[in-house]
Amino acid sequence: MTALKRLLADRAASIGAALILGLILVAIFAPVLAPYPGDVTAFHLTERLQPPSADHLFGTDRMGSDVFSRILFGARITITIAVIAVGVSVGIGVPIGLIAGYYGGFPGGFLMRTSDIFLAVPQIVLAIAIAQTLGPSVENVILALSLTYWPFWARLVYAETRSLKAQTFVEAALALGASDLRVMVLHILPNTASAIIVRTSIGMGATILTAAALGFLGLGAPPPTPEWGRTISEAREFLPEAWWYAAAPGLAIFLVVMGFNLLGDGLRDILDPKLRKGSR
Amino acid sequence: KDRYVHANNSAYDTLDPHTVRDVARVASRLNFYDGLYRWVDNPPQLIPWLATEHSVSEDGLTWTFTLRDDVTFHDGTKMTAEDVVYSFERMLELKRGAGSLFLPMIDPGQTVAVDDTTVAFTLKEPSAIFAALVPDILVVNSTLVKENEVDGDMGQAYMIDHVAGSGSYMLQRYDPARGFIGERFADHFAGWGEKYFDEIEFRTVLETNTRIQGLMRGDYQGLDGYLAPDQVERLRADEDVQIIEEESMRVFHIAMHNGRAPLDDKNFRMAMVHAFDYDGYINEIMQGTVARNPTIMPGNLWGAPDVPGYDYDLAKAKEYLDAYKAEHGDEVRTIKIGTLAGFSETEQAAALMQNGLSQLGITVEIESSPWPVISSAMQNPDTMPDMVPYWKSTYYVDPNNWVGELYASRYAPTRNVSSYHNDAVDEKLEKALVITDQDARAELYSDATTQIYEDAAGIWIYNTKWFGPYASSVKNVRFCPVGNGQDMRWAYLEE
Amino acid sequence: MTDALLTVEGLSLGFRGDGGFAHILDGANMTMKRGEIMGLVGESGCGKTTLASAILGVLPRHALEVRGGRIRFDGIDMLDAGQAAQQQAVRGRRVTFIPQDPFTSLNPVFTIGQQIEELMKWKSPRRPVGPSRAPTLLTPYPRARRRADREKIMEMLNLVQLPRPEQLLKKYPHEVSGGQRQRLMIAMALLPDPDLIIADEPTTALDVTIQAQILGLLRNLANDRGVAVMLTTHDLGSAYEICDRITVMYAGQDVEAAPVAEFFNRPTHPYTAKLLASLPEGGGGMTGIPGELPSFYAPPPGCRFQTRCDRATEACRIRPAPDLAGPAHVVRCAHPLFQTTPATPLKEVQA
Amino acid sequence: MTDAPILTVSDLTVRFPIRGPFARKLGEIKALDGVGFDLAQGEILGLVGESGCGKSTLGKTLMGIQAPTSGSITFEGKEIAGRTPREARALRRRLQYAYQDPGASLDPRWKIGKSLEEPLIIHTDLPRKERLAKVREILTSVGLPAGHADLFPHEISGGQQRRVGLARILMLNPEVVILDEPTAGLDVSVQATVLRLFRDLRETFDLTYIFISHDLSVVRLMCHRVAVMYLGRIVEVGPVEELMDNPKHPYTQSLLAAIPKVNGPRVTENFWLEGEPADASNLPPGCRFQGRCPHVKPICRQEDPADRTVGAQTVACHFAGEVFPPVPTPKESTPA
Amino acid sequence: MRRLEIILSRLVWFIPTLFGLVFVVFFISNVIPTDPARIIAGENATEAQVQALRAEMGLDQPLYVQFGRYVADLATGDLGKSLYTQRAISEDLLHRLPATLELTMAAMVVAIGLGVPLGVISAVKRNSMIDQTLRVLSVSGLAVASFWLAMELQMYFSTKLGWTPLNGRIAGWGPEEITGFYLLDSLLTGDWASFWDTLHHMLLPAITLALPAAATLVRFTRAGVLEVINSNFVLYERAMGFPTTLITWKYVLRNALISTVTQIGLIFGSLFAGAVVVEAVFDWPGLGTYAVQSILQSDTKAILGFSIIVGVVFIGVNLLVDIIHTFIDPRTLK
Ligand SMILES: Nc1ncnc2c1ncn2[C@@H]1O[C@H](COP(=O)(O)OP(=O)(O)OP(=O)(O)O)[C@@H](O)[C@H]1O
Ligand SMILES: Nc1ncnc2c1ncn2[C@@H]1O[C@H](COP(=O)(O)OP(=O)(O)OP(=O)(O)O)[C@@H](O)[C@H]1O
Ligand SMILES: [Mg+2]
Ligand SMILES: [Mg+2]
Repeated sequence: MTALKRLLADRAASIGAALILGLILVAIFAPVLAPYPGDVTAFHLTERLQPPSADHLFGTDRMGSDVFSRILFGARITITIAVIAVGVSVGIGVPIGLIAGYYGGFPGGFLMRTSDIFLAVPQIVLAIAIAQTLGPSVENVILALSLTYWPFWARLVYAETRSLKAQTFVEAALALGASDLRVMVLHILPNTASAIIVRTSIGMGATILTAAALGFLGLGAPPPTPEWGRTISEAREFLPEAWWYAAAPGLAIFLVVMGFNLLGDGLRDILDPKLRKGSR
Repeated sequence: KDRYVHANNSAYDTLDPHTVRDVARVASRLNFYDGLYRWVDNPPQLIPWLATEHSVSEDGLTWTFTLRDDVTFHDGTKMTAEDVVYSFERMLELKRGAGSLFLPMIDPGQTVAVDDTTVAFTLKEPSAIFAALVPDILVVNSTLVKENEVDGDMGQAYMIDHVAGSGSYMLQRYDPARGFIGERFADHFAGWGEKYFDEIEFRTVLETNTRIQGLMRGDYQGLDGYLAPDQVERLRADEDVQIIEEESMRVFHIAMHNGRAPLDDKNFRMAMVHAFDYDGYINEIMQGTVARNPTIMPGNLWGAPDVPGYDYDLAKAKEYLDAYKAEHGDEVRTIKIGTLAGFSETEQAAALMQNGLSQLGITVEIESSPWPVISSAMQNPDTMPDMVPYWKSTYYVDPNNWVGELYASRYAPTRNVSSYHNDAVDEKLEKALVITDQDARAELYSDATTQIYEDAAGIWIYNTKWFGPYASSVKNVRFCPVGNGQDMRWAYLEE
Repeated sequence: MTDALLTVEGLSLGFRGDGGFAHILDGANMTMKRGEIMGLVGESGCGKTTLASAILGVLPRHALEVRGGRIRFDGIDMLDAGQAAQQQAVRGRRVTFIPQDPFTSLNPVFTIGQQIEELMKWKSPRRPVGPSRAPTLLTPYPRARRRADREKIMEMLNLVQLPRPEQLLKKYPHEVSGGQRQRLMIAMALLPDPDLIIADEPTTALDVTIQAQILGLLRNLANDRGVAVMLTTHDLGSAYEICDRITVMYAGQDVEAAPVAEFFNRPTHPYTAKLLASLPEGGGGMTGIPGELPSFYAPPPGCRFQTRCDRATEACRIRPAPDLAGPAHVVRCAHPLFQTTPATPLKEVQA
Repeated sequence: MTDAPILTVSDLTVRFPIRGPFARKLGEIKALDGVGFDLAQGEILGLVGESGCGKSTLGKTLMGIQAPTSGSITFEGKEIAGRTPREARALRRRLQYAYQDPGASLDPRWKIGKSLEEPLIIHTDLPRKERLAKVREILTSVGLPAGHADLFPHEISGGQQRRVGLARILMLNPEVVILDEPTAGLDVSVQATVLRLFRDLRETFDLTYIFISHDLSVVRLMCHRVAVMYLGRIVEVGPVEELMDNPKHPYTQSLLAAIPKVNGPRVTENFWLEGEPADASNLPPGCRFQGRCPHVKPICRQEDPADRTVGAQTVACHFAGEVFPPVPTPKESTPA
Repeated sequence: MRRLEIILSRLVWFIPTLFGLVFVVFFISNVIPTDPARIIAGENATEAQVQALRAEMGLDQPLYVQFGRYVADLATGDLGKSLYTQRAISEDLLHRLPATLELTMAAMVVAIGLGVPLGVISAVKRNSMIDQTLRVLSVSGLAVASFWLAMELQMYFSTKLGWTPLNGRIAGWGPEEITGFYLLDSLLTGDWASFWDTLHHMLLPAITLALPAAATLVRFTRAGVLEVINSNFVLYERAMGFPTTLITWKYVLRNALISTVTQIGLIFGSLFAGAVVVEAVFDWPGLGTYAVQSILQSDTKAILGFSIIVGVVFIGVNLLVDIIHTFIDPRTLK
């Protein structure tokens, strides 16, 4: 409750939250909001590459479909990719970081080295490999992103856990006879939560960018999916004449990623007690 | 000094004429090397080149070529029959590129230098298409290559970035990441016209957009053809740019898996061929820059039958589909279309197909992969998607290149990816491979193609037009579908 | 008072923040003479550091709000923005600072030598006065002066009993012990040859044996060099130990100021008395003062001790004027201890 | 006070290895070096010494948070070391450690009530209602309003945090409580109330305390006996009055002399102790106080003194009872 | 010596990490469903030809044998040969490495040159107009898809305005190659024309790459400075009247850099990988273009080589960061 109030008090964060809320609403109500909901798969070959007009807010694309409608539907894909990929990364990264950080020693070192390796594997390459193995598709983009993103959370949680582990309240809980699991799940994890939330919010943005880059390289969703990155790459052929074709999805990506970043920044200020103290 | 700079869409990552044989890297082969014969002009003609003539033995197995005696390599060495033999054996040994075309026809060691200017090839069986492949016998300077052999690699390491040829241009500079510069070889045996380019540069520029803008800005004098229609429009509007328009032999079609249900049923296939919006594709997406091609044979090649193309008619398609359903039940599974990542025409074709089929109540899944992946998949009937839109280009100018390779059982499953099998067709195609009389062959091919057409074995869409974008000042580009207009020895600059 | 080196008059300031205006100092007064050690005592959070910081000009500028009062150091108004240049020249040169925590007050990524040299480059008494024309980051440090300063540094390190100064200068702060660091800070406070040193709880982070050494050092230096020292502390023992005079603060107000002996033997303000009584060695080690410091966001008007004082009356709602309870013994209380108990204590009125 | 000690510690040693890269052992810190003492039921034993001398380590080792390198701890006649974790935990319920920094020992994200409830969740299976009742009860007994259960640790003052820390320990009905510097950082006025709380609680709950502090005046006020530690060893132990009035070890003597006392002699005038404690990871042979001792003799540089009993105290000094603090010259202070 | 020991202990991790990297990438690239033998043999090859080639290349052997061979070759610096060109991949990569390094380093210089000072200013002028603007800009910088930005910049500055070259590293064939770094080479040979031309070509791609990096640095530097600026030692320095500029740009910055340097290491890694996309747009003849090319051709060995190079650079840079840390933060040597 108070967190929400603080969020609304922070201008940047509320803009971010608004952008994301917008994205979610657009994703949910795309069929209602889109002027030409059928245009995801339907084409009007005689209306190709029309500039923006009252009929077509962002013009039409190479198949004569309404770019605006397709952008709206693209939000669904974007949000699906981001949510699942980040969700899976969090799901893998957080426990690994927690266990590695809590127990330390050789197993911890080993886990962290493993995550270093995955961090060093170029994301694009991994995505390519997966896309080529299983065929490019939204699911595989998600898989590729999850496989490469989890180390970020593992690292973060690892570092947080290390420092929390050394803190007195953890020692005190252990001294009271709490089990390792209890300490990890009830004491350490909640204390890393704000860092995870912030990281996740910013990670969403990064994921969207990478997913778009994969789409751009032709490794993402197949046509005629209205994914934003692939729309930009489709549009390349028609530049600079059909400027709207690339500009619209580019702006969409920009706004959404910006939304996540702003929210992440805001949350950092709101959730980080250290910064809170500093701002007093 | 007149220079010609060409921007190409893929990399010149090797100069070895024998290891790759793709259209993208044709420039280095054509300009640095010479073959026994050479394809020129459109429709393509074979002209004598390093060889002046040839004869075929009675049994059709031994082909004897007479070579010119005035050919020198770039380093001044004289070319002899030994060089031809070495070059040919090298191709067979390396097994790559054109070598793989010859391997089924000739065994290693079956080529002999009869004397300095005579070379004889002995085939395993008579072949009607050997003549069409002769231009691919590119002759390398065997002395030079042998000098640079390492561990019996037949000079592979050396030839990657060196040229040991007799071609019209000599290698001046080469950077695999960038391209090459060739300098005119004044002593070329074929002599030179009054005007010519002193230097040619072929450069890799991966982005289509960049290539186009570079041409408009004058950074380049020529680009590879096959541009998307919208881009052609853009270039046409520029007065410094000329578009040389030629009919080529590159057939765009959708290969269908004839061996897998439901596509193994003719009614279903008939439904398919009527569900594609040919006119929409050709007139709108391709903006009328291509010609409807009703069969797999390029319409401008001999032996192409004169049949009307299937039309886009969903009602008809529905009828066929109902016929199919009457026999096989109402359930139709999802159809998978594989497309070539980065080739938007295949994607658009697939999307259009999807659009048509969805109106028939058939769901379509599109999967887009890079060419090597999809090509590997296509060569195995188990992994071949139900449909794949792609082009069949000119590897050699003979009907076998199209109808033979794509529908004869002898080429299954590697080149005949449709798993199409028809004994009557096979018989005709086999026969046409052996006899040499062109008229008889033309008839055989025409009949076979018609049969395949009637079987609706594939969806044949268009034959490509080639739009060679050049600076207006470039003259006398002799376009040939085989070399894509990149044979630069005839072109010159005129302000 | 002509010989006053530093005077703080009616200083009233606070910080604006989330919870409103925190009125920290409310009419704080203090006077320091040359060469004297003045103890500024009071419980934690009563505004000692804030007062010291105000003099040093290091209060966080964005939240600060000065409501009134003056700080004068030798004729310079330390609050007037118009005199920024003079203030900057005074700080670190004529007024120096010994921080509370020697562990975090040295920059961890520069050697001790680098930091002392930087100080001497800018604040050495040998530095010619007047602004330099070179940009700050490129201002040269002339060789000759550097050498002279270096000698002074060595001398000073010896004086504060730091062993092997040559090696010490090459070390990083984390490589030396807390006691040594605090001695170093004292040396740095003395090097510019100041008139006044502000020492903010210089020994709280240290052990008693080290504390004794440091306190002794400060006392001797003040005696020998005639430097005035403002010693902030909440340890009355330390204050007793080396101070000449003591000012007690309560919740941002000065309540009593007296020479050291007077202060301990004849406390006049009820707060002072209670404070002394809470000392364990005072015998009443378990009495304490009931209640808590008032909130700075909504302090009571007048004397801020009224909420915990059993002598408080209506009169306490107005800040009492200074009253002389003896020679140089100033008290601000409506009902000082040398008076009889007031008629109606405020507590009973409120109850 | 009964005769049988409730807790016996003998020859307790704790070493912390110092590791470099490659987990190479560079040396070790002898945080505890052969510490031994008895604790009688109901007694308050003070533990004083400089920062880093091992006071907290001793407390934590007794509590079992820190594993001893060697030595034995017997609680009510039962050896603690070498038990299964479960048994050790059960034993330790009755032996608790109150953290030096009580604020830090509370989970910053947990409300006070929840933190207080935790020991009950771990060790008992009381229903939630009873647990909450117990929490309220204990909060009152440490002098906090029950409403504080709904506050977060950062919302209460340092003195209150200390009370909460204590309450948390008392939830388990311990017998021996180790109080680690319970008054450090508190103002005299708050300190006084906290001290009184300790005394009251001891009576209510029948507790035995080990009272760690470096404030000798507080120790004097609270404790029956005092042990003085220096660099991991108890150098002097004895009844509080005797030890303070008549210290036998030169370190104790200087410690006592270093504390400025209001209206006492001016300690800084002639404080004799110089230098700082030796490096705990690199102790010289012989007596560990030799570097700072004003009375140092050759033997001190060779032999670590054994414990010897002098008067009421046990002292680890070769010259225990023979050395005295230098006599302070009275200062001509301002007339009172 | 402490520092040497720390560096060594980091180096010791380098090998297993590298091995892990090779392992992961090798197996990933081997599940790609292409048949290298078939690719080499060409579209016209028969099944028998492909089989023969497969045996010749050792592709018929179990994967772990192939992996062993690969690692053994790798140990000698041999990354195998490209499927298409038969060119040694290590040569290919080395040939293109300078182009990418030059670009990423230029971007890095731009990013640091912009990001760090702006971050400091933003922190010092906290909550001011400048700060707010910079924060908005830095968030935007992070939100822009670099390929999109590249396209838009190219479209505007090169196509519309014609201010910058469209693509490539240099107009001609570049200066005489000594190191492969054109800027360096042109300086060494005194070829000023090439120098400026290289810079001119580098402008847009470097800016595109640098923008998100600079944005990250602004944010981290700002946070770092803010963390330090309220610390006791800064308070002390201010109380002692040190000039404000000196405190900010020397004492605070140096401390803030400790965390920023780690970020710089991470950023360098991501710039390197990000070059794939930007190089593709600007036809920069570097590793990225090579990677895209290899991807489109499913040249698994080349992809593998590229991944290893990027991984090595990434791990190497982070190693370097660790080493730099021992210099700028003496506490690490404790
Ligand atoms: N920037 C600020 N904003 C709001 N309140 C502040 C700020 N700085 C200090 N305070 C408050 O001012 C009061 C006085 O603080 P100050 O540090 O001056 O006390 P002190 O007497 O030095 O205490 P201690 O003995 O603990 O050092 C405290 O309640 C503190 O919380
Ligand atoms: N976990 C640990 N690892 C390594 N060294 C430690 C550890 N805990 C304590 N030490 C070291 O052991 C010595 C004794 O520490 P301890 O905390 O017991 O001292 P203390 O007497 O409680 O000091 P203080 O008065 O500062 O609380 C110190 O030198 C300390 O650095
Ligand atoms: Mg203070
Ligand atoms: Mg301790």
